[in-house]
Amino acid sequence: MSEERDEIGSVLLKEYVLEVLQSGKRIDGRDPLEMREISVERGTFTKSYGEAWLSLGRTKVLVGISLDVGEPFPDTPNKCVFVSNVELLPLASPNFEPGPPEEYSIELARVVDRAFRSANAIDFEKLVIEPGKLVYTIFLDMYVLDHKGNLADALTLASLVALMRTRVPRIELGPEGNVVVKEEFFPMPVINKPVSFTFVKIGNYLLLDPSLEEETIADSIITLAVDDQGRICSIQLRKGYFTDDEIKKAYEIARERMEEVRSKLEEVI
Amino acid sequence: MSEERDEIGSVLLKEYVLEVLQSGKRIDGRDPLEMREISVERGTFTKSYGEAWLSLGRTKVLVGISLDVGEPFPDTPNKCVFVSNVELLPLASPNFEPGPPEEYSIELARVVDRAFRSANAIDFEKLVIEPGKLVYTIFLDMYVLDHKGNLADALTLASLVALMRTRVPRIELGPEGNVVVKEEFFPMPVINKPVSFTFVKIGNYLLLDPSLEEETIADSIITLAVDDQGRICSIQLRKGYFTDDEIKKAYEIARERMEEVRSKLEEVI
Amino acid sequence: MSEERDEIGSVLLKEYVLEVLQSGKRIDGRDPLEMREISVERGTFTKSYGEAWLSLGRTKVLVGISLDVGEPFPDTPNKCVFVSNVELLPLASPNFEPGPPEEYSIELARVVDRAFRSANAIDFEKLVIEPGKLVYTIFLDMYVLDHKGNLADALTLASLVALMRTRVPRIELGPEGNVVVKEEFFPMPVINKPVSFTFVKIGNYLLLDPSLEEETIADSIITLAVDDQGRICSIQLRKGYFTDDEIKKAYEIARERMEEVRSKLEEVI
Amino acid sequence: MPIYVEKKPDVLIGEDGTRTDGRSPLDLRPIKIEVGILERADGSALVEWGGNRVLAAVFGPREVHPKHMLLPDRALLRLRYNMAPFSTPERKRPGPDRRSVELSKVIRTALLPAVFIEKYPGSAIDVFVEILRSDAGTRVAGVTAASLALADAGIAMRGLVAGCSVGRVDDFIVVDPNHDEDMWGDVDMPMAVLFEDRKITLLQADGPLTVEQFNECLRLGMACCEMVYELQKEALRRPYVMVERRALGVA
Amino acid sequence: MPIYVEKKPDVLIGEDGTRTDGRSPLDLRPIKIEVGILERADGSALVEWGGNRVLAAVFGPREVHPKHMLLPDRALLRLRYNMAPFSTPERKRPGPDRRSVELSKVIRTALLPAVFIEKYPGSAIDVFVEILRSDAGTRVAGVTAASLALADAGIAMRGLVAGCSVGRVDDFIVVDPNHDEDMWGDVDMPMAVLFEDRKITLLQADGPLTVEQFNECLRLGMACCEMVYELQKEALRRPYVMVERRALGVA
Amino acid sequence: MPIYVEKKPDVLIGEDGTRTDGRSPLDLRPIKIEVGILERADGSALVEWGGNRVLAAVFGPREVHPKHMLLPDRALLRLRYNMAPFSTPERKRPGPDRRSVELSKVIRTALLPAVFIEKYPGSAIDVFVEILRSDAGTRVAGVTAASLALADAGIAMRGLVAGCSVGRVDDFIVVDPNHDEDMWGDVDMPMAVLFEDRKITLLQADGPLTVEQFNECLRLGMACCEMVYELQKEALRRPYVMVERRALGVA
Repeated sequence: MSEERDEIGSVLLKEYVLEVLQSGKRIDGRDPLEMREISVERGTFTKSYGEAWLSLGRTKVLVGISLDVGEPFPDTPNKCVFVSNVELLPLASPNFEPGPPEEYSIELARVVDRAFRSANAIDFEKLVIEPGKLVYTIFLDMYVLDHKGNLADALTLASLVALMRTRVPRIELGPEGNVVVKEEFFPMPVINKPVSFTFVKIGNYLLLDPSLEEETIADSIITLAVDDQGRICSIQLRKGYFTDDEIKKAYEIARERMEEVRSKLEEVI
Repeated sequence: MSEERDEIGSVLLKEYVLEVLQSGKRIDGRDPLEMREISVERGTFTKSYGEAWLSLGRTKVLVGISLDVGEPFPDTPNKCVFVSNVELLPLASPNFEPGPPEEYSIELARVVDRAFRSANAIDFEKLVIEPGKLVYTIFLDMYVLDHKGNLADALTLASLVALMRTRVPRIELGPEGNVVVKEEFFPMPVINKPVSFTFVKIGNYLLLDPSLEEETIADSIITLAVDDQGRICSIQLRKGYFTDDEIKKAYEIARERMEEVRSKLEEVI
Repeated sequence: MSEERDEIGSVLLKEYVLEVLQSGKRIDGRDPLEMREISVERGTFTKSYGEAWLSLGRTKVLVGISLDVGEPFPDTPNKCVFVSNVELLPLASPNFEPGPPEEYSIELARVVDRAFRSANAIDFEKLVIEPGKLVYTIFLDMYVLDHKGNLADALTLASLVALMRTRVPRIELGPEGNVVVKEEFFPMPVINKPVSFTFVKIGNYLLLDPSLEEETIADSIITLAVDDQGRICSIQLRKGYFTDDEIKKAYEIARERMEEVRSKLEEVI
Repeated sequence: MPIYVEKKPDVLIGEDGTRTDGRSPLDLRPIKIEVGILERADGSALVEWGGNRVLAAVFGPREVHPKHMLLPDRALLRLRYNMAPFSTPERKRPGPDRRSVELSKVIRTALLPAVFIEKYPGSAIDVFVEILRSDAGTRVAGVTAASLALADAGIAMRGLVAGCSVGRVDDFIVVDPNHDEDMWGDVDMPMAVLFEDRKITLLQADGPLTVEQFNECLRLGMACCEMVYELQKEALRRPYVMVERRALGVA
Repeated sequence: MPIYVEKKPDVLIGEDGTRTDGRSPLDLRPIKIEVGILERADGSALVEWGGNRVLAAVFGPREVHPKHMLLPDRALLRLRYNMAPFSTPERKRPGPDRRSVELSKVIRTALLPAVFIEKYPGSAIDVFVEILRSDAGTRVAGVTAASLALADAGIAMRGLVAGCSVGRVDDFIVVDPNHDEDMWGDVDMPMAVLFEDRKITLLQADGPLTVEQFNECLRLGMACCEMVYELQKEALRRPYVMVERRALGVA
Repeated sequence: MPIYVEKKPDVLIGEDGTRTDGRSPLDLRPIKIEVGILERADGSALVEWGGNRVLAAVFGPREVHPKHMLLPDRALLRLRYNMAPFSTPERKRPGPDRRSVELSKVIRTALLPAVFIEKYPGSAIDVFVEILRSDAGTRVAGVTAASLALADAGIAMRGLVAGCSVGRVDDFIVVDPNHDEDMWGDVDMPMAVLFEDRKITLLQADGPLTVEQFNECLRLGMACCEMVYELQKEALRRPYVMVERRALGVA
């Protein structure tokens, strides 16, 4: 199944959610625009170059960074290669099955990827060893461990933390074209910090950071990412429809909340 | 489904086709050895190196040529590489499904490919940049858009037109083994022009250029290609059986009709 | 189906096998620790570099060796590359289906592979052309032709024969880094000869070299390989469980029988 | 080894707003639409838009295979976006890549609010979008074509869905970005709108936009989609429609 | 990196018609046939023909999986042609390639007119053709072996299907081309014939033949297939048959 | 191109038995176990063991898909062992390779004698073992975690299955080999034991062992598994357990 939308007897659930919303609260007690708690494990790690185990409410994700070197793409000889991948682990939900990535995980990967690229979050030119010949490859592998809703935001947040924690081994091109790996490390050049905000529309209510139940019965879903300067850097309308006014309102909310989220992440790095 | 043979309630159809054939005509009014109209779009194109959108009756196909360079095969250092591929687009028939190429499309691709190779239609040695090191790769991608019967002949014809329209960018091997793409073009060296003829046998009738209905109920199917000199250059018995006399007769007919078809194509290029 | 275990109405069969075992014999008349006849075709072959068509009772397997050259793995610059593969041909059993290798064939391939690696059966360092740059690749392709039980032992035996029959073309690295294939051959450097023994447990009986019927109803299966010096060089507990005493007993039996099997193979090479 | 390497033009947009293909910021490229050109499909449309050539076709409502995908209370709308190997100068390997999987989802999502899927319970509606030539904007050309193919197939719809991109090149907001602008410009923001309701059903963006720029993009995108919608309606009435490059009436 | 590169011999055929393996144009290579060598399969045959070694086996009539492939009025005849990785000097990657998909189809087509599929409605007949050593002519050896395996399995047949290739090397028409002739010769024309009816059920060709050459190929091919057919009949009567190189009786 | 190349340490084990990580031959690495950490799964356990971090989770008993795999008289126990791309210094490509297919089978085999599958006829029990960091011994950590996840899911079991490896480095038998010893040592012999019955359900070995060495390995392996089993029991009683490196009590 590509999405979680049909997993719960959804008609009754929707009625219940709407009824509770009339009182101004959500079924888990949150206000419509309240996000769930974000927490990040402070663990040490020896295998990956950077890692973050993050909880958004009860959603759990783990992001790990791997590094490699190789040729740049011919049309961007001055940029490193950046590859994003999402695995919806079958242990994260009874609806996820083992196998090659499907539509849902590909969309998530591309939404996160676009947020970082569009915000120019990483200084790709700093990760060039020899222009046109040898550059770093950054693999951003995103693992969903426990799916309790709003994977897009959880994965974007965890990716940002993992990237900011990454130490890159210094590499030089040797005299015979060989690759020399130094024993020094430098921090991943993260120069902009996009934050992602997902909204759902249920009836006439606009809710931020949907829980699994809310996602399941949502009429419409949209994910926005905003950069350091409060500019919108990526949008993905993921289900249903929005009017232009609804989208402008979502953007406004994202701008209001971004500092709060960003400073929460700075704490844990 | 690999072929169209079972798509129509075929017993009744076959009876009807045979009944009409007794009057000397086919159900679409053609004589047994009459081909359908061939027409080729005269469009300009900017993305592919050569292209042909061809109709054979109401069958529509689109062939596009792509070019690339690479190493030749070790046992043919003096020849370019030539790759043929058929896509039975799912929009061309309710029986075609998306997915990797199956038996039917692979057979079609290999039948077309063999006609061009066996006729030495392209001067492969003219497409060598540095023997044993760098040669052109020609990709012949054949798209079936609307399947109304006799794809083999439609694809062979369209491929010939697309190849004859192809302009090849001149490429040299630079001093450091690098590839230098010049701003000049030369025409694809087409030195023989194979034409393909498909026959079906229904009862005792031998029919040229089968329609979809005829193909569906045919007892036997054979495709022959003949070259510029009237030599047979490829054969594929594709269904059922033929006696040796039937095959000789089919070859004779193909030789009689080839000039007519070839001159029709010359017009449109 | 990954294994043959469910193929025969197994409850009745098991009762029958146990009943016969009470008399000290197996259903095919063998003693519990008696192996079936081993025979190897003495054929000549022109295409493969080494080959063995072996029967173990009525189980038939065919092993062929192919050779190639390439780069060594970076962490073993002084060793050739050795690749093992098992194909459970669909003609060998109604339960084998065409397709990519599945769990059962992968386990078999890895069990055979481990026996040869762990015994250091081949002098991998003799198959290095230029350390870190160019080494031989040995492909051990194991074909199951007729599955009548105990594929693991049949494949290990046939692989040993095929390797001992292999003639390796001498190859040098030319002055410009090119590969020069000489017209000389040298024998594959087989320096240790592991032999594999598979035991099954049915009720309280420990049986050597199980037939298909015995394998089907076995409670437990284990495969041990012993090297020239009688050392255990690989173990794979493949089904059920064993006590430590049962495993020690199996090892003892394997040590007792290894010379007999090894000398039988020496005859046929 | 590919022989075609993309190169960035020296000037993407002139100081007076002149674009690499000579258009001004609010000019759309020429668009030609032909409906019903295929026989075997239940509905079809060919859209040529700048250097894009997009063929869409619909089969359905028809039986669902495999059965376990059947939805008892509505139609299963499936959509495949696929690029021809010869649609780009460097040959594209056949078969779905991650981009085409995402675009298939995005285009399906854009069409879904327009289709009365509840009128066809238990059936499949299959939409195929084939990119025969690609020149920036294939997804919005695809939505536009697919929506017409659905109408041509007689599928009950709330309205047509029309698509268009807007973008930012330096400080200019431009409509219907061309290949160079898509490749080297700052932002591409594809949109699709369900008319008459003016519901936005496709919206993506890939680069930084201030609040003011974003609002301007939204406004121009809506206007462009409306122009495309007018063409769609015309195309359903005649054998085919064709318009030369035209300026947006809202600038 | 492969270590085996094919090399063209200096002379493919002498002025007197002597071939690279010493045969004259109308000599077949030695053929050995063994029927019923496998136990688990319902029918089997091993054909050794020149340097080819081909094992064919049949399962069926048996249940059809997956169910949706079942044909209610006849048997589903399936066939897989597969080359062993060690069947060629350069290792062949396991798994079907385009050539083997085509040959599976061509061999199945060659057998189909021989089998009374209407006697086994709703069932599957699965034929597996394994090329254990390959030396030009594997498809016709495969047809020959598969046809015997079907007979060994007791499948009702109109007759046996026997295969053989003919070819052209320079101006010589040769029967049963060897590896060099197949690789470097001008034309290979594999055939198979359903006996007693003399119906051609497999016919392919891959190079230019004039009318006269083509007619001669057809005539010689038919004669070769008949010789192979005689061997097949003998093989079904005895444990196995073996013939040394023999000249065609029709020259 | 990978940037991480394994290098063999100069000394794998000192003359006094000191290992590369400072342990003596009979010391286990630190182990930390947490049970029930996931919400969506029916049962779960996280095992951190030396530099390994292994997450196991169980779904079931639940419906079997696809239906044809259903076993009418017992549960279908399925297990997937999977390594995260970031679990190793050189990125591991996602998806099953041959090693992980084998380990999935070996771990499933190790658990099977422990589970009362006959109590859940016609259902599926799915076990997922995810290697989040890998540092030698992932399969035995995986068995250990999976067995706890089964218990946490409330699946009826005959006992817990505890795993541990033993190995040989030069002439030393060492317990719980670390990465260097696994990579460059002489023998790795992973084991798992079903307690209380002391039945060996996983046993592999990959290098030469004399009779005496083998017997010693078996004895030490059994003792290690018992220590791990004690930790497992403790972990089921509390939120989580953690032990520092500890020496085997049997030396």
